[in-house]
Amino acid sequence: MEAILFYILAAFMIIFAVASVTSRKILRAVIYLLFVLICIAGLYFLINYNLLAAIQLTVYGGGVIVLFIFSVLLVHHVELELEKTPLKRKIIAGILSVLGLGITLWAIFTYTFKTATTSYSSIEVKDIGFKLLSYGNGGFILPFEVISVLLVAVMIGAIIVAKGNKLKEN
Amino acid sequence: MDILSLFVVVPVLTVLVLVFAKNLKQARVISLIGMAIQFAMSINLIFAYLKERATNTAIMVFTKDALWFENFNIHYSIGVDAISVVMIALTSTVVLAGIFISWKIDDLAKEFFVSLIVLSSGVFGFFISTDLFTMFVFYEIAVIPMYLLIGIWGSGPKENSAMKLTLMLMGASAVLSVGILGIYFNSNADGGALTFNIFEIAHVHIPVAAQNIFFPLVFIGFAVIGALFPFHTWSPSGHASAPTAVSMLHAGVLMKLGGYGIFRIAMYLLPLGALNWSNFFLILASFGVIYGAFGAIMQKDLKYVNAYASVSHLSLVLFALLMMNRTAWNGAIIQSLSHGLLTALFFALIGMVYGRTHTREIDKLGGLMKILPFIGAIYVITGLAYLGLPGFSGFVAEMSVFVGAFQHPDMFHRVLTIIVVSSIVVTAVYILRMVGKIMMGPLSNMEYAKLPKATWYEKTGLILLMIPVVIIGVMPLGLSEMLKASIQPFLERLL
Amino acid sequence: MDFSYTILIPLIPLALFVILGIFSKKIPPSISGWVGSLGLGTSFVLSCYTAYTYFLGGKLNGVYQTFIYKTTWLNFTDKLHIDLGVLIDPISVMMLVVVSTISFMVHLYSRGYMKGDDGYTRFFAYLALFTFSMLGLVLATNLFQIYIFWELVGASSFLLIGYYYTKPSAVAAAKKAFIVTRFADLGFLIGILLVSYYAGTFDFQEINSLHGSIITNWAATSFMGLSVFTWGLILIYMGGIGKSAMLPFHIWLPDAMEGPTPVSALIHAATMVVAGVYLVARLFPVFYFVEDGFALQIVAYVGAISSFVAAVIAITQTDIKRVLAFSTMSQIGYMMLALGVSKYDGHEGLGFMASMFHLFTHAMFKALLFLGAGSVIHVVHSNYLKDMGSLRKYMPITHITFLIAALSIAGFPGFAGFFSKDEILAAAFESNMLIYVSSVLVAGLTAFYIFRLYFGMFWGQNKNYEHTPHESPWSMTIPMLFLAFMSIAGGYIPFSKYISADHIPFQSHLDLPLAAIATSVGLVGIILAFVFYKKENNLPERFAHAFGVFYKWTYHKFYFDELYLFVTKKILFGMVGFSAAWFDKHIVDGSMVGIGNVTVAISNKIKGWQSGKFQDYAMSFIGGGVVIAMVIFYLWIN
Amino acid sequence: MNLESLLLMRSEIGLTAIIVLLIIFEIFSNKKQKANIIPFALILLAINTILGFFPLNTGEIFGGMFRTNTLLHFFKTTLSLGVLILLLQSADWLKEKIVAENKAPEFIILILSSLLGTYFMISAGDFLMFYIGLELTTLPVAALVAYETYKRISAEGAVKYILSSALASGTALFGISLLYATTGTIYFDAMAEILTSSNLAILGFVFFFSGLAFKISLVPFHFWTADVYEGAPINVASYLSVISKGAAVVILMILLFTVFKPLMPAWNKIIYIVTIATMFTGNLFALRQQNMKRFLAYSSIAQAGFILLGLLSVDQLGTATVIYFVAIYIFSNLGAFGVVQAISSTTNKENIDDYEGLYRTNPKLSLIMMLALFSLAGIPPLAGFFGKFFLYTAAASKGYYVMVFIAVVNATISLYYYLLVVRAMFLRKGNNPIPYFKSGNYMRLGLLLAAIGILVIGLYSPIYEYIYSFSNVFLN
Amino acid sequence: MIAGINIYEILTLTSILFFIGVYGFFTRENLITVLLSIELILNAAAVNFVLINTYLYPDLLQGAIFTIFIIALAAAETALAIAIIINLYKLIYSVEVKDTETMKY
Repeated sequence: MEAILFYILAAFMIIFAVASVTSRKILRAVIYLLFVLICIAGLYFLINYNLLAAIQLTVYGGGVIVLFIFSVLLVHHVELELEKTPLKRKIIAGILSVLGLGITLWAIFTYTFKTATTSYSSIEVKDIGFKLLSYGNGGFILPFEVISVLLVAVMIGAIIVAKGNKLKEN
Repeated sequence: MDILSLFVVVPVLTVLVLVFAKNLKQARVISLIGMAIQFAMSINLIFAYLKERATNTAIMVFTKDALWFENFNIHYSIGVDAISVVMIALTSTVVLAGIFISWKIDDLAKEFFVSLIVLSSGVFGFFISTDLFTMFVFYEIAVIPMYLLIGIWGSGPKENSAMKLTLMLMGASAVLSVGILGIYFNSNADGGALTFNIFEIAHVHIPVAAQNIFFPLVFIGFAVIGALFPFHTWSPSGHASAPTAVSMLHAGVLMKLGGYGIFRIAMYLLPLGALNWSNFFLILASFGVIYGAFGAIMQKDLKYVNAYASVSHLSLVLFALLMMNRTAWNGAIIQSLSHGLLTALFFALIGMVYGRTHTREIDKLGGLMKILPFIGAIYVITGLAYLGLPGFSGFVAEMSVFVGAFQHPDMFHRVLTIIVVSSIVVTAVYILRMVGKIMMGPLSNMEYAKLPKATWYEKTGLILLMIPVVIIGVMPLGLSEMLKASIQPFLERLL
Repeated sequence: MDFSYTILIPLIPLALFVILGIFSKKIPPSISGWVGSLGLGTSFVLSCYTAYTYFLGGKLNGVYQTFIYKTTWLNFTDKLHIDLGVLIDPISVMMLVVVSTISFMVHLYSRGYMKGDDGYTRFFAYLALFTFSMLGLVLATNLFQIYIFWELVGASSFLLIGYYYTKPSAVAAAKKAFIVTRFADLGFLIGILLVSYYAGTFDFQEINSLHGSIITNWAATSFMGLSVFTWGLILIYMGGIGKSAMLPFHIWLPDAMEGPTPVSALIHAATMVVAGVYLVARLFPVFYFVEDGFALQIVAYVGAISSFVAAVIAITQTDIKRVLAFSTMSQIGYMMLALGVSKYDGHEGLGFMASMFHLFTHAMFKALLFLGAGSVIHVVHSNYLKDMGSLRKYMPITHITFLIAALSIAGFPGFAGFFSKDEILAAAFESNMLIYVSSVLVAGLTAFYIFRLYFGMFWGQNKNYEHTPHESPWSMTIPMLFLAFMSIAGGYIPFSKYISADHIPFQSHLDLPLAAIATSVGLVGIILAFVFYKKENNLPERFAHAFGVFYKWTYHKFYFDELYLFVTKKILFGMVGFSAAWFDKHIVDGSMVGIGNVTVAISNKIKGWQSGKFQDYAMSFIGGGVVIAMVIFYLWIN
Repeated sequence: MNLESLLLMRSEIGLTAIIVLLIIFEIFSNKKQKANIIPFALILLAINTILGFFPLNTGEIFGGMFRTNTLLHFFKTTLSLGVLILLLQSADWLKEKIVAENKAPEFIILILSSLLGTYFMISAGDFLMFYIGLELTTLPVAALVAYETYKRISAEGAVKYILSSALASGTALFGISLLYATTGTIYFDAMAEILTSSNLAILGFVFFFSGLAFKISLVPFHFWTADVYEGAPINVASYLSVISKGAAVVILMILLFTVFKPLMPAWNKIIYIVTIATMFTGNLFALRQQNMKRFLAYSSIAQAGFILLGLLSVDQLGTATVIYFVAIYIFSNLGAFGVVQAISSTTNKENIDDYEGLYRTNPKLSLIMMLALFSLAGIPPLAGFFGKFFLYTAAASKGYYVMVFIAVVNATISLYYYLLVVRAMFLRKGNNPIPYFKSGNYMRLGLLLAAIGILVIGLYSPIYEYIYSFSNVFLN
Repeated sequence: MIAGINIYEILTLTSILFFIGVYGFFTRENLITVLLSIELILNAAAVNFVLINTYLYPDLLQGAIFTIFIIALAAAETALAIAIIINLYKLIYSVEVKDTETMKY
């Protein structure tokens, strides 16, 4: 059952991913991406990591994608078609990607993973939160703090970039 | 402050003072004073050395050693033997003369003197240091100011010449650095710590394989500045474009660094490599002697003639070094001295002629002897000295080289010697052609009739250079004995 | 006895040179002339005194001793070292006398001859320098000392020939002389290297000693069929050929006449040109004993051929100084062949003695001839025979002295030349018929061309001189008179008492039949000259036509100069030198510059990589990663 | 853990405090007070830098997520000194920014937060902190590249930078995930123990390496460099070329020597290849540049190639030489960029031919430029020479003579293009040379500090000895 | 832990996702769409962490938490990127890749 679900999700994921990197209607591309992200969230649900799934949905579905849509609307007419990518580039890119994929898969499949000793049930919000705030061994409070600094910095950066320009290029 | 370090300190101080020079006159005077002190010190050094040598039998005297970079075991270690002493004397003489000759320089005079003196400090440092690393540092310090000196104050296609010269020399020194590293990392072959100190490495038996790899690197690294065929091509264009004093200093002193370095480092530290490679490089050197001479015959530009002559004479130095016996080495060093003085004289004279007539074309000049008797006379004397006339240093040097080289037991070497000897005829040809054309014969251009006579500073410069030439030429015994004593330990490495 | 004072003889001229040279601008001509002459006078007196004491008291139980005073000048190896010093033995003493005498005379003469020339002091400085070098040469104690002064002599000859340095021809001649002799000296030097390498010494005493390494084991090493020593000697002799203007290095001598005439008299007649002869004489034992004197035969033949060729050429020349130059060459050829045919000991060594004897007499009369020619040129202002004639009325002293010298060189009985030449012929007759015959012919030719000169100058019809000629001043005639005396009296010196190959005096006597032959041949020459040139007539032209091509060849000195010019200018400079320069500029330098250009070219080629499209950058990013991974895996699997 | 242990984060905390203070200042200050923010910030940073010179004991906190020791501390101090010089050099430029568009404080805040990022990056104890540090280093700078929002090239450069770096960090992340897959930990120490050489591990390493190589701009991950430098404001380009590159080099070295030690045979080859490619490409592209910023961009690529020489010898010597060279490189490049900045901010000229005859009008500037360039070229007695020579020594000590030979050949090529600039400044007279101008005191101070660094670090050997003394901390 | 699905399939999926993203990065002609493909790349990595964690090393939650940070960072990055793109748009009224090629060589 779960397996089938997984295969369906995976299939959708790949289809939509391909769609979103090939579709020439930019808004559709964004939506396809949204589907991919949702599928990923589904994947998280499958392994009972609901918190992350929720984050995925809110941050991406609620934040990033909306940001994308706004910006698209800002810089494009909705129906505008992107012009074609030259075939040559497509081919080269394709070859490169396939090559990379091939070598990655080769590396993966030639590696024998030792399966987990302890059996896994689910990841609870409680212990995530505990981990995030503990400063002892295996605690994640430092990154938690630092990333706040990062977010502030990025915010300031985004503001000064987007704040616009009083003087024009001379 | 010990007697040797002063040779580096005084130029640096001079430069520092020079920076505050208000005008041309001050710049001149300051640099003149500084270099005069330097000159006096070098003369003093000769006697001090002789006195010290009487009691002290170490290879190097006046040695001094200060730790610099501890965990590379790099030291600022200095010391002199007869060879470096005479080289220092040569340098200070040429530099002082150079200051005199470039008395009238006006464009950016301060900077000119600064670069000149920085260069000389590099040369002095090179001659006094006995630590590979320190030596290398000073070597590059001596080379790099060339670029500015030629590029800013030169003539003709100065930018390209300067670029070619700098790149070839620095490229060579880059190769050299690999060789030095090779020596360094083999300096613990007998156990013991890695070291850059030449005289400690001299006791190490570096494996033959390593020597065969690194000898050519070191040799070529130095031989490029020693104008070894086919790496000499920076020199003609460089000399032609350089201002007078720079040509003097470069041909007179800087090119000697090559022979000195080969003698001090390549031959001394890598004797087996030297023995294995000597034949190959001998052929190059001998070819260079003849080739340079013939190259000089057909040149139109006075400086080119002299440049090729230098190639020929310095190849003779390399040739003698590769002959690897005492007499030949003696000759090599005397040849370095004599060539240094004579070629400096030549460039000075060419500069004076050029400064008056504004041409260096041999065909355009003629009959200047009547107009410029002093310069003409010195020119002829220099010419005769250059082609190895007895009574001047050139003869002593060449004869020592030839006789020494001919004492080599191997037939091949003696045949090469005979080939090389034949260069003296070609030398005579191009020297006489040059002298005969520009000094003798009818006056080529009536405007030359009222050229100004030689000024006091020009005369001083010329005489300053001429005196040692004659002294060495008339009574060489003292010099050669003094050198012989210092050559001995280097000789023993090869046997 | 002590001859150490002889060191002064060369040192006095050296001092003169230094003083006159450095202060050449300060010292007025009047003084410098006197200073020079006085200095040389002292040397002259000293050397005469030396000769007197030596030849009278220099013998020890019948053998002339050799006195050596020397000091080390430069050490090469423990065996090889250059010494400077004086070596007193018969020939060096004789040469001392010759050199100082002629030099003294020339100094006196030049005071008159060079009057008013603006380089007066410089001239005397050069003369002093030359005298110093020449004296040093004859006093040399070893091969290297002789080489040193050999070079100095060459240099001072360069300066003196090029004395009129504004005259292109003079400059050219000076350069030619220097370079040609320099080339010969190359052989000399290599010879020295060879000999010294195998003998382990430069010293004449050791080289010449009959038990020395060379003479005893000359056959030790051989190269191309000849022993290395022979090669060494031949190469050394090559130096002699150069200085003494023997074939084929004679070409510089005629041009050297561009110098002032006193110079020709001093250098190119009496002293420097005989240096070659002196060199061979100095090394005579070696030449004689090594490989049964093979080298010596070469000396002989070179001498014979040169003397003959030169005599033939001399007939056709019109420039009187050139005639004299070629006559000098031919006379030196005489000396050479005399040495060449000589043996070593006792009366056998006649040739050696004869050559020295002839060297002596020839110095006197040839110098005189030149001085005479000089005083003629001085008044006529031309070197050419066609501008002269019937000068005997105007300048009697010159006429007489010239006649004496001419008779002497023609070997007229009773004159110095007669005795010395007779000895040479005798020596030749004893050893080698061919050489004898040629030298007899040369005697005739000599008489002919010298009297052609004589008649042409002093008889013939009067030319219209722009201002009437007059006798030269005393300052010039006195030396001439003295030399005239010497070129008669010189013949009566019993040379064989003093000079011989083995330093043992012997008795030499006049060989009447040979003398008669030589004299008659000489007379024939004189008479022919009388017929041809006593009066102006067209005989010479007719003969010239009769000989046609041969005449043309001789007139052009057998095209030696042209040959040399071709070899040097065209082949050496033109081809070798030029191609060397070209090769250097375009190939060697080109390649060095090429490296730089290639680098720049590459950087221009690859600039497209930076296309400006960041997706291309991304491709190289991922692609680079993938490729690296593949490479590593590849290396990993293997 | 107790509060004292937080002192190990002294400089980080200090920096954070400064940032916060600046933000507050920024918020509660009106337009004319804004000008004072520059000296204010400079003083604060200077204090923090000076504090950095006091020794700090080794240790790790937050369960090993943050670790520090003498080496890291020294390097952080060097970086903050570099940033101080950088800010001094850009002070005058910022002043007019305030006048023009009232956004100087943000510049400083962003620079400092990026510096904070480098701190966390190099003293990270696990891949998460490393990754966050990397991002914190990158993103503010991306904003700064676009800082001159009215310039097209500026915006364009920013786009290229943010997108390329996003790709790079994504790749690095993927690589980390693969490494995580093989070892099951994100902590460096733990991974160092577990990691064994396997295809997957190597692939993960390669992806991870390419992410870092992007920051160091090693060939073939370097293409963004020139464009971004050209687009960015000069001091931002300077920051990219010295601070973030230097930090990246150090953390790369640390990781190679500790975590990836097991993979050494593999990464050794990678470094070998990449080094050669980097040196040649950088030099060949630099040859024909006209714009000073592009020129320095390529030269810094080539320099990065030289730095890698030190990584070839995995020992104390290598570590010491790398740190030493990076320090020297920071000063030399700051000197060069400083002069470019000074000239460009007065006379918007950035091309090499504009510099013709500079010496005759502005001798001091041209002298400093020459010093900096010669130091980069490795001419004694300037610091660069010692740095390069010691790097050669490090490589040679493991017998990589061929590598050293290639390096010296490249050094010669690089000398050529450095001399081109010298030629323009000294040899040429120039038709209309840049007229004499007087640069502000901040700028002078900044240049002076850089020049002192260039002159002193090399000749004064104790500095190297000190660096060497603690270079073994990451080697066991 | 998904029943009947082993780690290889998971990793295959994410790798495919990753390289689709890469392909998109290479080929898209519009800056925003390029940004989209970056999202794919980052998500591929994120999924990797979680699933590797749950499959292979469930006792520690490192991967799981790492992912949270990745998402946060991705969001921040995107925001900044969009700001920059919009800034470019304001200057040249285009967000085409081909308009960002003024600086080259």
